[in-house]
Amino acid sequence: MNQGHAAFDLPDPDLIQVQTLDEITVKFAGDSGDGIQLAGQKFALLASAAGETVRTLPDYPAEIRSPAGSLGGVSGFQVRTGGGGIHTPGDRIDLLVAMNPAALRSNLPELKANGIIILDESAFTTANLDKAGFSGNPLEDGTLRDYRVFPVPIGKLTRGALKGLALSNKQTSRSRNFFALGLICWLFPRPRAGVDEWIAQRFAATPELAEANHHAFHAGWNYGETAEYFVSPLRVAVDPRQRSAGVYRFVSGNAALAKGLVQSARRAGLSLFLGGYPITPATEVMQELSRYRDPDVRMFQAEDEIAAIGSAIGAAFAGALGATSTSGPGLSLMGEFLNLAVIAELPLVVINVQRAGPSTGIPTKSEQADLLQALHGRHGESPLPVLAAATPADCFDTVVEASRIALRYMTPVVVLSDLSLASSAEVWREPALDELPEFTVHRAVAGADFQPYRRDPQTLARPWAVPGNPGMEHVIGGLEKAGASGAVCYEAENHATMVQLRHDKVAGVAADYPATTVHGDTDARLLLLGWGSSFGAIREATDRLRQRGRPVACLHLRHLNPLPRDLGETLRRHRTVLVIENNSGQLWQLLRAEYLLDLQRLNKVQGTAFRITEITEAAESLLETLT
Amino acid sequence: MNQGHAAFDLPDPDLIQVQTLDEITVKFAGDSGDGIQLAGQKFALLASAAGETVRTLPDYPAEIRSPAGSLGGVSGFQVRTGGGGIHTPGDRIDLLVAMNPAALRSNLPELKANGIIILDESAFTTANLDKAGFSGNPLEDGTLRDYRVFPVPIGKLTRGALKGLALSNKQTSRSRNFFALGLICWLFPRPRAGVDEWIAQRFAATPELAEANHHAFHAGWNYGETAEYFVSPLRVAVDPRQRSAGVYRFVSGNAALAKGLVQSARRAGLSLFLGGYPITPATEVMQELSRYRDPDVRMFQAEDEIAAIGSAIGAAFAGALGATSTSGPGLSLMGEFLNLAVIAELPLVVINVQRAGPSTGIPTKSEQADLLQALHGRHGESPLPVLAAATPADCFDTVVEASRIALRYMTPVVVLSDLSLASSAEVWREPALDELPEFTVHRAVAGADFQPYRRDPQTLARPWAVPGNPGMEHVIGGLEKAGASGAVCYEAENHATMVQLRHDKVAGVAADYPATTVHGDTDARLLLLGWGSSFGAIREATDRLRQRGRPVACLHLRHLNPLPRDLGETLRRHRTVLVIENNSGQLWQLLRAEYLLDLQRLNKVQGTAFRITEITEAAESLLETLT
Amino acid sequence: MIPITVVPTTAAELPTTPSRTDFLSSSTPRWCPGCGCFAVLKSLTATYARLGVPRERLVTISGIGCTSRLPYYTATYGFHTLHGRAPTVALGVKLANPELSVWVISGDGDALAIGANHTLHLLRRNPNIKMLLLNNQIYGLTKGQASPTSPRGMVTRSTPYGVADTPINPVNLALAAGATFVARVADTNGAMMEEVFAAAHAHRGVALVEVLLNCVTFHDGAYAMITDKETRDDYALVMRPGEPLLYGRQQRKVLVADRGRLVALPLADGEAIPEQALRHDPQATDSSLAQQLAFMAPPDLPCAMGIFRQVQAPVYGLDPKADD
Amino acid sequence: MIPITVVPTTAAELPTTPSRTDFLSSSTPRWCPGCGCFAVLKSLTATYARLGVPRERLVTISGIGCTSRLPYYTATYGFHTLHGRAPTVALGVKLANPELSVWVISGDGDALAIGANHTLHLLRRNPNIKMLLLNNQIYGLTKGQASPTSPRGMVTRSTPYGVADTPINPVNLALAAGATFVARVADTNGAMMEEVFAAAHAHRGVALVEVLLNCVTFHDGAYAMITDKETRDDYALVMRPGEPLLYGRQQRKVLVADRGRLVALPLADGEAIPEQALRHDPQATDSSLAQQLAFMAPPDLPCAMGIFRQVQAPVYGLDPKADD
Ligand SMILES: Cc1ncc(C[n+]2csc(CCOP(=O)(O)OP(=O)(O)O)c2C)c(N)n1
Ligand SMILES: Cc1ncc(C[n+]2csc(CCOP(=O)(O)OP(=O)(O)O)c2C)c(N)n1
Ligand code: SF4
Ligand code: SF4
Ligand SMILES: [Mg+2]
Ligand SMILES: [Mg+2]
Repeated sequence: MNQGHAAFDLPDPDLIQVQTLDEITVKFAGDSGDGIQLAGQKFALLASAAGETVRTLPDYPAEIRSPAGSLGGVSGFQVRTGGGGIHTPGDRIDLLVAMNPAALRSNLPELKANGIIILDESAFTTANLDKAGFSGNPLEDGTLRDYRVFPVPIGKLTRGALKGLALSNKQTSRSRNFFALGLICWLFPRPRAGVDEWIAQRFAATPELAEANHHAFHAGWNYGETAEYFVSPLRVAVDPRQRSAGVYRFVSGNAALAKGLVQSARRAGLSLFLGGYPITPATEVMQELSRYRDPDVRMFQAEDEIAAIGSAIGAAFAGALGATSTSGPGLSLMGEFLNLAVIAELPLVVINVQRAGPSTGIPTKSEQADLLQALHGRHGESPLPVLAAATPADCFDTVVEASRIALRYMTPVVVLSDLSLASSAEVWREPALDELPEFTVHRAVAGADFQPYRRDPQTLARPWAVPGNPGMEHVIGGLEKAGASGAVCYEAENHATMVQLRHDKVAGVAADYPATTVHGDTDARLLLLGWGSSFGAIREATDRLRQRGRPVACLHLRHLNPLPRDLGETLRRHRTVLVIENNSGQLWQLLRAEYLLDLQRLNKVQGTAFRITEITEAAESLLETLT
Repeated sequence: MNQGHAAFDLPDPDLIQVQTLDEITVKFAGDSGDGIQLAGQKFALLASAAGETVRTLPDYPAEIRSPAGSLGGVSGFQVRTGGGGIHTPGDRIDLLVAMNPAALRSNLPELKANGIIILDESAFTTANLDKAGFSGNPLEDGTLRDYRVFPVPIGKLTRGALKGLALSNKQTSRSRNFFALGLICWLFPRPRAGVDEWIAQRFAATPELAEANHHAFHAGWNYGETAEYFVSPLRVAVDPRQRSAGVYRFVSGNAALAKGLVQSARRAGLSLFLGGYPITPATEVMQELSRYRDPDVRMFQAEDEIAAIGSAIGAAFAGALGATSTSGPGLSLMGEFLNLAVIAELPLVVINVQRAGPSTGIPTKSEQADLLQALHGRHGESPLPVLAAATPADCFDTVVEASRIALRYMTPVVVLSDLSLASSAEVWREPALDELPEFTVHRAVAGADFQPYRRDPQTLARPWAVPGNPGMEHVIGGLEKAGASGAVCYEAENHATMVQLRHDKVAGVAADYPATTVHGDTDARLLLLGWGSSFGAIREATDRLRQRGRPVACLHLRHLNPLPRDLGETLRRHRTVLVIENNSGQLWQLLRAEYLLDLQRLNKVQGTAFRITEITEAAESLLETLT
Repeated sequence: MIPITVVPTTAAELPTTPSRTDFLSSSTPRWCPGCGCFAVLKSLTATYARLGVPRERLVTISGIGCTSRLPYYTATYGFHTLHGRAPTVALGVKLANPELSVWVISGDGDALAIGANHTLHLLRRNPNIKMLLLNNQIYGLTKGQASPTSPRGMVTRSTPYGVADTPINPVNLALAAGATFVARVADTNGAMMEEVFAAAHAHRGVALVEVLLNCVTFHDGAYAMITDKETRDDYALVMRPGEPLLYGRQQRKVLVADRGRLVALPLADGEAIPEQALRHDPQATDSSLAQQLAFMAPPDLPCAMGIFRQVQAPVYGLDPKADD
Repeated sequence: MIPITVVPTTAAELPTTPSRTDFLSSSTPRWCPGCGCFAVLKSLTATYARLGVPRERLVTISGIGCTSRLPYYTATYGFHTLHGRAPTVALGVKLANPELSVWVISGDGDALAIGANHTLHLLRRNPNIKMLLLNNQIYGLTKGQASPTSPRGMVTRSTPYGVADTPINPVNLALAAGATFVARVADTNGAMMEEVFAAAHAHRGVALVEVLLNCVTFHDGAYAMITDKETRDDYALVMRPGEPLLYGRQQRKVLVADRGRLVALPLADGEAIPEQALRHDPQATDSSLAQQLAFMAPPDLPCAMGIFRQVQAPVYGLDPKADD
C-alpha cells in the first residue's frame, strides 16, 4: 500500500487478521458531556509513546451549548497515527467511534467509503435519533450500507461492568468513554498497565470515578478480545526516524506559542510580558501563561484588546519582551497601537490566531485571511515583519524567530497562526534554552553620544534605552521624529527620510533568512506554494504526487514580510506556481505585485483546512493543462 | 507668457506699469494673532467675484500654540488666482506679504526667485528677529538680495491711521491685517465699496473694531496709491469660461464633504446621521453638520471613533444614511466596526481625511498613505468600495457618488480626502438637488417572501428592512449568514458562497462607472496616473508638458475599488505609465498585482502636495529614457 | 423627510392582547440547560407583550457573549453587534428614529470590560434607551475567564491564582455616570424582573437594570446567598419607594444613616420602626444615598434589590436644536 | 532575570538636593500664554524634585491633547502615547518594572471620552501609578469641541446649540471605580498641587488627582467662581483630614448630613461648631460620603478641594502569585 496515500484498507470483518497499517485516522465522537476529548487524547498519547507519528485535531461543539444528543452538541477528537510522513490530522476518517446518533450523523460525511464505524448501540434510542434528525434508524434503513458497522451496546455493557459500584445512572454513563477507549486500545494493542496507572493518577481525587473508569476500560478491552466481531487487533507502523534525546511533549499550536514566548524571553535574558484579552481561538495562549509562577513571566488580562497591546507596548518600553495574543477582531482593534509600536520602534510580538471572518464571522472555523490586514491594517506607511506558523510545533519556532527579529530590529512583529493549528497537536521535542538561536538585544549605553534614535548601521535598529537607567532620559511617542535625536519633527525631508528608514529596516530583516529551499526537485514543472497551516496538506500532497511520478515540488513561506530575497528567483525556476491559501488569494496578490508573475492559485474559504486530495486533484488537473 | 506655467513676471519696480497677469500666487503670512486668514480669504473672495479662477490654501501653525513672533506661530494664507487652468493653490509664491520676521523666514523657501516681498518693517525689531532665528537683519544683510523687497511700516502707519480712535496698542495692532489688505486691494484693483460694506457687516457687533478696520483698510489703499514704490496696479486675467447660472460658493474640501452628505441624504429622501469624533484635519466635517437646524441632519459627537462609527451603523440599520468622518488614527480604530457593516450589508459612508502617518505622525501635514488600509484594514475577506476626491469641490461629488453606491449596493464605502484638500478652497457652483444623480434605495417590502438577505439579482444588494415596519422583524449581526434568510450559519459551503457574493457585489459596482477617459491623447507615449489631491498638480503638469509638445496624457482615478473595468486596457494603450502618489507606491502596487504591468512610479512622502514642477521634471526625464 | 413610516400593527398580525410567545422567535435558545438567560428571555418577552408597543417598533440590540445571543430568540428587530459596542449602535438607532423602543442586552464582560466606556457615556447622556446588564461575574462564551465583576480571589481559567482586581459595582458606576434609572434584580425572581423592566420602559430616559445572572457552567451559585430561599431574607433587601429600608427574617432589620454612612439596626420583637430609619427615595436628585445602597454587600449588609434611582432629566436626542 | 538594573543616581549626575529645574527638559513649552498647563508643569517638577526618586526612575506618560504634551517638558523618561490610552501603557511599564515611579498625564477628553474605560480599569485595579487628570472642560488641541466634562448648555465649536449631555464628575467616577486615592486641586494653587502630588506619590496604590485647569483660549474662566479671590471662599471648600468641613468667609458654614444627604449649615457669629458637623475622613473604607462631597457644586454647595479618599488596599502587580 502506498505510504503517502489514504492508508487504511481493512478486509471484510470475517477475514480480519493481524495486519500492519501504514497509518490510520480514528475519530472519537460523542456528546460534549461524553468525555470524548479525554479518550481521544489518551489514545493519541499512547500511539505517540509507541513510537508512531501522531497528529490530532479536536472538534468542539459550536460555542453556544446545545442540548445533549443534538447535532450542535457533538464533540469530536480526531487522531491520525502512522509511521512517518504524517503532517495533517487526516483528510478523512478511517474509523469512527460514535457514542450517539448525532455523533454518527455529523461525522458520516467525513468517513471514507468502506470505513469502519464502532457505535454505541445503546444510545440509538428513538429520542436520540430524533434529536440527531434521523428520520429512520440508520442501523436498519441502509444509510450505513457503504460502511462496515460494528454496533456495540457500550452503554449497557458499561452499566453491567459497573453494577457492583454505588453509582448513579448518570455517573455510570460518564464512564462509557473508558469502555470505548478500552475497546480501541485492544484493537490497536496498547499496554494496559500504563492506562491503569494513568487512570489511578488522574482520578486520584475521586477514587470512585477511578474505579469506575478502570472497570469500564477493562470491560471494553475484554469485549474486544471476546466479541466475535474483531478477529484480531491491528498494528500501526512505527515512525522509522530516530528521535533525538530530549523532552518530548504533545503540544497544541497555542501551547507552543505560549512556550515559544517564554523561552524567547529567557533566551534573551528578559522578562516576558503578555497583555491579552480572551477571544476564540487565541485564549489558550494567555491562559497558558497565566499558570507560570515565574515572576518574569507575566500575563495581564486587560479590559480589551486595545489595553492589551497598550500594556505590552508599555512593558516593551520598560525593557521586557512585550507580547499580545488575539484573533482577527482583536487585531482589527489594535491597528492604532501597532502603528505606535512601529514609529516608537519597540520590540513586540503580536500573535493573531486567525479564525473565519469577516467580522465575528465563524469563531470556531479556521481561515488564513488576515495576511493583508497584518501588512496594511494601519494608516500611513507602516511596515512591520509578518511571520506565519506551519504546524503546531512550528508555532514555537515561529514565535522564537519573531522574538529574535523584534529584538534585533527593534520592531513589532506579527505572527499568524490559525484555529486549525491552535488546538491541533503533535509530539514535539522541546529544545533546550541554549539550542535556541542567539538573541541580539540592543541595550543602549549612557554616554555623551547617546541618542534614542541613533541607529545601528547594520540592522538600522535604534537603541533600547530603558527607564531606570540614568543618563538616557528621553521621551518617545507617536509624532514623527527627527533623525537620531528622536525629537518631534514636522520637517518635510525628515519625514521622507524616516519613512524610508523604517521601510529599509524592515526590508533588511530578510538578510537573516536562510536560503529558500523547495521540497522536491528544484526545477519541478509545478511548484506548490503555501504559508501557514496548509503546510501539512501541501507537503503530503507533494509527496503523493511525486510518488506518482509527477514533476511537483513545494515551498512553504514562514516569512511573509519581508519576502525572502531569493524568492523571485526560486519562483521563476518553475514553469508554474500554484499558490494555495485558505483565503481568496492574498499571498497570490502580494506575489503578483512583487514579481509580476502570472501565478496560479488554489483557494478555499470554507472555514476548514485543505484536504490533501483537494490539492493533489488541483495539481493533477493543472499539470494536465501544462502538457 | 505661458498660461499654464508660473505666470508672474513683474518688471523691475521702477518699470512697473499696468500689466495683466495670467495668474499670480499671493501669500499672506503673519503671527497667528494677526488676522491673516481673514485678510487672505477676503482677497480670494474678491478675486473670485471679479471672475478669476481661485484656489486657496491656509497654512495653520502647528497644533500647539507658540509664542507670538516665533516660527512655530506663523499662520499663512495662500491665494492663487488667474484666468483658468488653475488647479492647485500654486507651486511657489510670487508675492509674499510678511507681517513679521518669522513669517518672512518660514515662507522664504517657497518664494520664487525675483519674487516680491511686501513686509511690515515696523515688526522687524531685534526681539522679533531673534524669535524668528535671524542672526542679522535680513533687510540689511543681503539675505533678500534675490527678491524685490517693499518694506512698508505697516504697524506705524496703522497706528497713525487710528490715532483718533480710543484704542489700545494691542487693538490697533489687530488692524494691521486690514492695512495690508487695503494695500493689496489697491495693487490688484478690487472694488473698495464692497469691502467697506463687508467690514461694516462683519464687525457690526463691535463698531469700534469696524471703524478701526475701515480706517486701516483705506490707509493701506491710499498708501499704495501715494507711495512711490508701486507705479501702477496689476490686473489678473479673468477666467474665460462662462459660468452657468446657480449658487456659487467658495468651499473648502471639508465643507464640500459635509454638504455632499447632506445633499445625498436629501436626494435619497432619507435623513442623514453622522457620528464623529474630533480629529485634525477632519473635525470641520462634523462641525459643519452640527450647525444645521434641520432635524433630518444630525451630527452626534461620540466618545471615540469606535462609538462614532457604531452609532452611524445603528442609524443605517434604522433607515438613515449613516456616515462618519475621521482621519487615519480614527480609521485604525474603526476596522472592527467597518467589518460589521460589510457583513451586515448596511449603507454607510466613511470619510477619511488623511494626514501624514504612521501613528500620530504629523497631524498638520498631508499624505495619501491610507489607501491600502482602506482596502485591507480589516480581518478576513472584507471587500468594500473605496473612492477618492480630487479637489475641494470634487469632495462634494465624490461623497455624492459614495452615497449613491452605499445605498444602491447596501455597503459601506470609504471616501479618501486629505489635509491638502480639507482646508484648501475653490469656487464651486452648488448643484440643485435634482441635478444630483438619482439614488436607488433598496427598501424591503413586507410579504410572505421577505427575507433579509434575498438579493437584488442585478446589484446583489440585500433589501433594507428598517425597524418600525411590520412583518419584517429580523436579527442581523456579525456572524456568518445563510444565503437568503440571513440566519446564522456555520456551514462550510455557505461561507464560501457568502465570501464570493460579498466580493461579487462590490466588484459589480464598476458596472456603473462611465468609461475611463484620459486627458490628452489617448495613446500618448506617457500616461500620468494619479488619485486624490494630486489631481491639480498632475493636470497642470500635463498641460504644461503638452504645451511643450511632449506626448503626455493624464488619468485620475476617483474609484479605487473596484477599479474601472476598462482600466487595464487604457493602461496598456500607453507605452509608459507613471503612477504619482503622496505615499510609497500604494496604488502602484495594486495596479501591478491587478494588471501585471511594469508601471513606473513617482512618490513623495514629505507631508506636502506635489509641486507641478516636480511632476514635469520627473516626466521629462522619464520621457528621455524612453527615446 | 422622516426616514421610515411607522405603520401600527394590525390585528391580523398580532392579537390585540399579545402573549409572550408572540415575541419569541422560532429559533431554539442554545444556552446551557439551567442558565439564567432563559429566565431573562422569559421575563423580557413577557414584558414586551405587556408594553403595548407593536413588535416592529421594538429593537433588541446586543454585544457578544452568551447573554448577547438573546436577540436571536425574540421576534423583534434585532442587532447582534460587536463585543462591547451595543450601546453605540443602540444610540444610533434611537437617534435616527426616536419612535423605536430600543433595548440593549449586555453581559458583564461586554458592558464593563471592553464596553465600559460606551456604557458610561450612554448612561450619562440619558437617551430613552433601556439596557439590561446580565451579570454572571464571568466570561461565559469564551469559557470561563475573569470579568470585571469577578470577586477578588476567584479562580478562573485566566486567573489560576485568583482574581487580583477590585470588582466593578455596576449600579454604583451607573449612578456615578448620572444614570436616571438604575435597578438591580435577580434572574430567580421573574415577577420582579417583569415589574422592573416595565418600570424601566415607562421611565423617560436611560435605564440600566443589572440582572444577577447565574452561569451554571462556569460560576454556578455566584448569588446563592442572595437568591436561595434559606439565606435571601438575611442577605437581600428589597427597596420600595417611600418605605423604610427593611430586611431580615420578618423584616426586623432596618437601615439608618450614621454621619452619612449606612448601618443596619436590628429591631426588637414588636419594636416600631424608629424615626431615623431611612426611607427609600428613588426620586432624590442627589444620588449619593443610592450610591451607598449600591455598595452594600453581604455578609455585613444586605444586597439591595429593586430600583435605586428614577429621576426625570432632559432626554437626549429629542430635538436638541429645538430649544434655542 | 530582572530586566534592567536600576542604578542609583550619583551625585555627579544630579545634585543631592535637586531643584525643580533639574526635572525640566530643554524644550520650551508650547502652550498658549496663560494656559494652566504651565502651573501644573511647575508644580509637578517641583514635586519630582522633592520626592527623592532619581530622575531616571521617573516615567511620565501621557495621551494626546494640549495637556498631554507635558512629558516633553520634563527631564524624566516619557512616553507620549495615543489619545486616551496612556493608562494602558503606564500599567505595562509599571508591571514590567515595579521600581519605576509612573505618572500619567491626561486631559478630560483623553481620560474621560476616548480613554474613560482605561481610566476606570486603571483605578479599579489599584496599581501604584499616579494619574493627573487636567480638566479644562474642553478639547484644547483640536480647537474647542465639547468634552465629557463640558457643562450642559455650553456652546463649543461642535455644539453650536449647546452641550446636551450630563457632564462626568471625574472624582465621583474615580470613587465609583474604587480608586484608593482621589483628590481635586486647582491650577491656581501651586502649593496645594505640590502637597497633593506628594501625597499621591506617598500613597501605596493608584492615585487620581483632578486638576481644574484653565484653558485661556477655548474656555477661559471655567473655574472663576472657585478660584477667583473674590468668590472662592464661598464656592470652594478645602477638606482637611479629621477636621469639620468648613467653608465660607471666615469659615462660617459647615456641612452636616441630613438622612444621608449633605446640607450646609450657616454658623452664627461666634457659634461653636456643632456636634453633628461632618468631619473629613479620607481613610473611611466606605467611600459614599466622599462620593457625596465629590458631587457638590456651586452655587448651592461649595466645590470640595483636596483629598477625598486615601485608603490602603492590595496593590496590583506586586507579586500576585506569591501569596497562594
Ligand atoms: C473584539 C472581541 N474581543 C473578544 C471577543 C471574544 N469574546 C466574546 S464574548 C466575550 C466575553 C463574554 O463575557 P460576558 O460579556 O460577560 O458575556 P457572557 O458570555 O458571560 O454572557 C469575549 C471576550 C470578541 N468576540 N470580540
Ligand atoms: C484616535 C484619535 N482620535 C482623535 C484625536 C484627535 N485629538 C487629539 S487631542 C483630542 C482631545 C483633546 O482634548 P483633551 O483630552 O481634553 O486635551 P486638551 O487638549 O484639552 O488638553 C482629540 C480629539 C487623536 N489624536 N487620536
Ligand atoms: S456558559 Fe454560563 S452564561 Fe453561557 S450559556 Fe452556559 S450557563 Fe449560560
Ligand atoms: S488651547 Fe487651552 S489647553 Fe491648549 S495650550 Fe491653549 S490654553 Fe492651554
Ligand atoms: Mg458574563
Ligand atoms: Mg481638555
